[in-house]
Amino acid sequence: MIEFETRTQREKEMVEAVAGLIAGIDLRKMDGDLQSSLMQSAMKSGAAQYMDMIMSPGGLLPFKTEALRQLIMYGGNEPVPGRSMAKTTAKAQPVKYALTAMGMAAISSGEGGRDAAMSRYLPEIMKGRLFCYCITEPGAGTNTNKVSTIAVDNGDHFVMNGQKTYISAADTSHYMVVVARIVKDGEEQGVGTFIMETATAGISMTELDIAVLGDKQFTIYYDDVKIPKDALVGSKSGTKSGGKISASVFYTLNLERIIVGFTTLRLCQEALSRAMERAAIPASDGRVPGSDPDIKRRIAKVKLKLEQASLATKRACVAYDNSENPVVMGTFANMAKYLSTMAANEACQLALELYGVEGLDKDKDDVGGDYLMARLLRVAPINNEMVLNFLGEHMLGLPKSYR
Amino acid sequence: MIEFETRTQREKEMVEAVAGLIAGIDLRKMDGDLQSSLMQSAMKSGAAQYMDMIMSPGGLLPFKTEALRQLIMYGGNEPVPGRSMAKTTAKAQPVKYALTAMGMAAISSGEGGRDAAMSRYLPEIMKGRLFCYCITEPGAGTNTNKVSTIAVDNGDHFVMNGQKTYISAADTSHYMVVVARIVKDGEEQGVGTFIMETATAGISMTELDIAVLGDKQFTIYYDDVKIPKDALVGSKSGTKSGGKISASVFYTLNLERIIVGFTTLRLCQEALSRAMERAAIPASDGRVPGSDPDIKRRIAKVKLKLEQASLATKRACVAYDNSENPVVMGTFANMAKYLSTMAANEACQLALELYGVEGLDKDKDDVGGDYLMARLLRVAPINNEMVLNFLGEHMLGLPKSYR
Amino acid sequence: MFDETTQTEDQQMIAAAVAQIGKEFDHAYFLEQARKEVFPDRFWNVLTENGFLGALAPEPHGGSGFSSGDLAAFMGSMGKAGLASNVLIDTLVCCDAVASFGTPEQQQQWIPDIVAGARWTYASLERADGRNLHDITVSAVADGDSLVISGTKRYAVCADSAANILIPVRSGAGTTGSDGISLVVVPAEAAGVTIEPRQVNVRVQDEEERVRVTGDSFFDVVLSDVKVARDAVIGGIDQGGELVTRLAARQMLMMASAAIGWGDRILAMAVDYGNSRIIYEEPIGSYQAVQHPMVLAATDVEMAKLVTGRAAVAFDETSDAGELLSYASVAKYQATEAAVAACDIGVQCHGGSGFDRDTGIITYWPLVLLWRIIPLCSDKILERFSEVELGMPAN
Amino acid sequence: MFDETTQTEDQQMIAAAVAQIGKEFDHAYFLEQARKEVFPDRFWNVLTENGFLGALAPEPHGGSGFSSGDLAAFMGSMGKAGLASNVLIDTLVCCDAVASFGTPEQQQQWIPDIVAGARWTYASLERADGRNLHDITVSAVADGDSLVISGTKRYAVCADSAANILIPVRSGAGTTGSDGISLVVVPAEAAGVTIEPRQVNVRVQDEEERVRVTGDSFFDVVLSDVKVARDAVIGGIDQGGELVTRLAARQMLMMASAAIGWGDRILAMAVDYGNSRIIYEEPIGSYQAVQHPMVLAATDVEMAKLVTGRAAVAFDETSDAGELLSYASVAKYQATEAAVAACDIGVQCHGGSGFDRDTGIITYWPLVLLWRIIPLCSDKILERFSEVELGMPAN
Repeated sequence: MIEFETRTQREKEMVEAVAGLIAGIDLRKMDGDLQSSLMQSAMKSGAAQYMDMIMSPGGLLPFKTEALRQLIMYGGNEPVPGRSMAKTTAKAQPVKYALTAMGMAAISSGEGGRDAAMSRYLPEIMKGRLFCYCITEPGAGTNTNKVSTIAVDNGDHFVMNGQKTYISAADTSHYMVVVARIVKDGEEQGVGTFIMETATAGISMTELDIAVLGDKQFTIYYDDVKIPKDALVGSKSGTKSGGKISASVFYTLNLERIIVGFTTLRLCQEALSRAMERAAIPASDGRVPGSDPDIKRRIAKVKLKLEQASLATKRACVAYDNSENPVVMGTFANMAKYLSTMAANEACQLALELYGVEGLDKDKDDVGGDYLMARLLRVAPINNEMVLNFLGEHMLGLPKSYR
Repeated sequence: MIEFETRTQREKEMVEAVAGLIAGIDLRKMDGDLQSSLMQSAMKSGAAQYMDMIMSPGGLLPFKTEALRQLIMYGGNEPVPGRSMAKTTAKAQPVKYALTAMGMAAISSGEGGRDAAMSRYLPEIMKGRLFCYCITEPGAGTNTNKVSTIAVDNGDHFVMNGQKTYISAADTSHYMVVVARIVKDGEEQGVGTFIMETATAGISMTELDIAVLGDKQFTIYYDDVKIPKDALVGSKSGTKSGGKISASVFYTLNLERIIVGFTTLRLCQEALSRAMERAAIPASDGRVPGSDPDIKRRIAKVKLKLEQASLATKRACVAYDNSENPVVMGTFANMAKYLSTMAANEACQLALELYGVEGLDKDKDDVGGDYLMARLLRVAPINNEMVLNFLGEHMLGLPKSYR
Repeated sequence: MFDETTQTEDQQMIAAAVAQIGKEFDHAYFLEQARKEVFPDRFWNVLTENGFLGALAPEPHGGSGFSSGDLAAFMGSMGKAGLASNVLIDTLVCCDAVASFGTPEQQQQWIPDIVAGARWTYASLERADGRNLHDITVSAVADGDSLVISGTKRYAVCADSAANILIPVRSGAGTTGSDGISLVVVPAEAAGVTIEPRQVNVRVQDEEERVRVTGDSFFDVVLSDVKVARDAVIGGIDQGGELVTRLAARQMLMMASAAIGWGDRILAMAVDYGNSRIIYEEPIGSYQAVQHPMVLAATDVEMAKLVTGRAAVAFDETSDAGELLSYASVAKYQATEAAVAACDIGVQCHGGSGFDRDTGIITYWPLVLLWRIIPLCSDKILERFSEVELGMPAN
Repeated sequence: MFDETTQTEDQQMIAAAVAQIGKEFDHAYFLEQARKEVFPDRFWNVLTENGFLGALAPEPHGGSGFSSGDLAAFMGSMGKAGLASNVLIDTLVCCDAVASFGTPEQQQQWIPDIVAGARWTYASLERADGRNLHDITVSAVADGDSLVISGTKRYAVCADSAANILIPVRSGAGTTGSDGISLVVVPAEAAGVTIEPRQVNVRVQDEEERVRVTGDSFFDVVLSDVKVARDAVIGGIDQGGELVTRLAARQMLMMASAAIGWGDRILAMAVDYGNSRIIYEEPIGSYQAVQHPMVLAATDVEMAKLVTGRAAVAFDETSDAGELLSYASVAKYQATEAAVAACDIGVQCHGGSGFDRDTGIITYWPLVLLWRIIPLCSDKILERFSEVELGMPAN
């Protein structure tokens, strides 16, 4: 089999080592606390030498997106027949994990910088504490340029009021990263990123009835939430600019697209493998679907789209990890999100056709569950039309297609 | 074979009769003057009884678009192997013919009404005189709302100045139908439709280098062209509205879309038949392409798209012929244009794949020539994006997507 | 919303009656029933009271004797009002089987019950991959005046509350093909019949409902030496192959109409949202990335109407099973593809709220995915059309 | 224009040199040559002077000895500058054949000529449907120390002005498969060789040119008992099957790179137009119906770059013909599909002027259509990939 991705020997060893470590843990069976478990396993195993690549302060997993990508895409788990990827990824909690990474990214790009964030929150992450990321507001949809949640700076502390919605995994989070406008003495001060404990007084939440498996979604209410001054961790920006998001928020959103990219690709991979397995079983018309040239071509197309999306995602990771030119990083991050979600939808559709009605049966392989997840990822956390708008404007230099 | 279109017995007889008539003439061998030839043949044959359906003043061919559609789509000509549809339709001159029909439509919706137009131009048409239709202006593209060619009304006559471009078959036309703004005493009077002889002094033209077969395309220059007052045949409209097109122009443009619809569908039909013929011949991999389920499905899809487009076009013809609600007529006319051009492109692509390089060989079946024509019809006479805009606004009632 | 009306007066009355029912039984009602995991009985009763369960029943048996055009109009209105379901279509298919091919005694025995509201299920699926209408291995062995039936039918809708189950079985030799098939009516209560729930659903959170918003729930029907009298066979022993084709055609005509109705319904929601939801200072429907896919979906729906209208006429013109299958399968193909397109842009333009079940668009998504598969999948429909109607060689 | 540069210094120099040539030889120049129906000789001479015809020639023979990465960069730049053509690719393929598989004598005989500007054509096509690389029926019969060749090869580029024609022939038994194939160099002047012009062109007006804007024109090569010496065989009698695969891989790597260049070029034109052309008071590129397809095409082009870059590396890693064919064919597939997408939106956003040959976009359209077919068509590439690389069953 030809290989599209060229991985260094060290990368392969790293993934194998980590995969070996987590074989004992099994991503699918974990319910949180990945890193501390990894740490413990690493202590016990001889493979600890590779762990520094992802676990050392300079190479912390959340900041080495390429390492995380390889782990998610190639790590350990063989597809488990009869189990939905949506179910198993939910167990592995990549979303929660990604949110934690995003929280760290937001924090580390703050004025205090990476080191301050490390010393305060790294021990928390090591203990398995999770973050949620709160940016979307009711009625704003994808328009993340508009933030109406307000943090009033009254000298001693901030008082936050407002509402966020479609917040994933808020119920299991220990910390919230919240994007809000800062107002002092009635004057607009720009937009900042705040971190606070989810348990802070004045924060409440209601669950949304979203038809997709995985983390639950919430609307969060902030009613006169008192938060200390040092809760403002992200850089401020856009003073008097009417609440435009800051560069640090933008940076974090790119990370989100990258993580969505490779997480979705794992889902895509598994859907494709199941389609291929099924293509070998004779159908009710007496034919083996895999001998149909059209099915063959569609399998090839999905595989190639998967590989392309994977190359784009890898490129985005490298750009992110090396703080390359923001346009390059943004371009590949957006491509990664678009290509991976489109590939995953095609893979699921193909698998569903090969499974027939059984593909919608939750007690069977439940392709339908994965498909629904893949479908959701075309609109969340950002809709693909906005992704194309970004690329039109920044990759191609075309005029904005919206106000 | 199941039939999607339900044609009345009388319609079938009409098409057969006319097909029988023109079998002696052969659309492909004609170089103009269709109607007078038909008339002559009708005199000689016993099938003259059907000719009234299309040829009588009340049922004049150009005004019975449904009759014209059936004639174009089902009439006589078996596909001739080894000859490009583009070449044969060029011989049959449907575009010139269509333009003549459009000219008549424009005229008959004028203040003088149908009868006046009849008495003056019907004898001309019977003699085989052709019309060209001049609306597009340089720099305006699809924005037909903006007309800058000006006809100054100075009492005795109009003096026209301006420029039109991408005008089909201007070189072989006897009459021009021209859309222009009317100005009197420096005051905007709205937009009107004028008819004049192509040979009028002050009218000149240069040929464009368009890479497609069929009628040639021209830019037309109007330099102080003196035209009599009764040249203004279409209703005026939009006085002081900044040069918006009149309802009569809109009416004519719908007719254009309908005619493009069924002419393109004939092209689509022939491309599909050739694809099907070719699918029966073993390819170089030893397989008969037609036994490949994918090729089978693609053939079926093209056939179904062709049938749908045909139903939409028929519906548009009926709406046009019966002066139905403009939204219904406009909707189906635009659907006809969109669906037929998209179906024709698919048919040509499929045929090309089945032919291989030979499909691009002009001395062979020249699928490439038809494909290029089909491709052009996605932007001409109006681009398909504007067609979708029309449908979004008028069929669905969505806000305009452009200013 | 553009809506081209070429309906007869009868059809307009049907549409008006259905629209009225839709006002009483709205999305919130069905969602509530689904969350309680109960069948929407009150709604079913209203359908019965309106005579709609007798749509395909002859008038002497209390039926409404709909023409195929009436049936298409009815199902289209049902879809548009959010009321169409698999269980309704199955019940009507079963009624059609009895009315068209049953003996007078059979008609007398079963049709009045259906008209009075009895649910039936048409347990036709086995491998359920939409690739073979005659994929039938459930066996019927003659035993004196009885047949003994064994095997498993899968994904039969509402089999738990059905009065009777219509089952195509293999009574002759061989395991494939359309020969040697019989169509048998098995009472759901018959000894040896086990109904096993299956989880075919959109909801994949841990708390999940077995009952769809439309009232549908799915079951495997396991038959272990189920004994039925020979007079439970409709259309004669070993004569059921063509009937299976006919019933599939009838089923697909109804599915096509309902899917068109869904397309209209979903697009109406999308257009409303497109006009009212402001994003970056403009209504979201003014963006071509949203507007053009809506137009294309709406065009597909309009085209499916024309094709389905033609198919409905064919049912009054011919009784050739193969020809009817061509018309109806192509109509089902066009209509479900159009509904998928409508659903896709509907969900996409709604963004995150498209996945909110209270909004309701997402509830159609698994249904249209399912309908692209059963009883014949899109790929197979196209292949068959190419072979049977266009003369392409068989595989 | 977004352009992610990961080129070596050498590759940057190549790109700069090509860009410079592109300034001298612009669209107007090539259009003029095409209208005169003459080969663009002056341009070809400049290519020769720059050493580009020796790209794949070993340095001892005066060649430039490009790595596969260099070659990809060169062809990409050629495409981007509007300079790529079939005749250039064919000449380089032929040079590669001699350099990689020829004897020292053969290399000495032919390579310096190519480096000095001789054109060659690779007459590999017969049925030319892109479905079988080894569709070879032109026969070679041994006659003492000679081979006698008969048959017709089709659509050979610039065969009229080629010095030599490289022809895969069937020298062994059988008519299909990769066994018994030999690769023979036939001088274009050899007795029994007839060159018949074919009309493969975009222009379909009555006045039409035989020569494409790129300098390509196409010919059937009719061989009637053409006698060549045995030492005109490259790689050994009956040993040419694998060579044909290798050459197709090399050819497709170059096509992929050139098609990517075209994609970049066409998109740059489209983006310029999108920014400058005002329609309804806004630049046309601000409409999502135009912008989004441009983005998708640009994304396809960027992805094709990544895949083609990977394929180029493979040529330096392995000499396994099948593996190289997998990499190169997939790259060609991605790149030509991307170029088709670029061309489609490029033409569409230009409207009527997109068909004006002075604008130039339309000149790429028949080229990309052609390249989707030869030497292996997209369908076949995907099928093969599925079978060979993913283990799907053969037909």
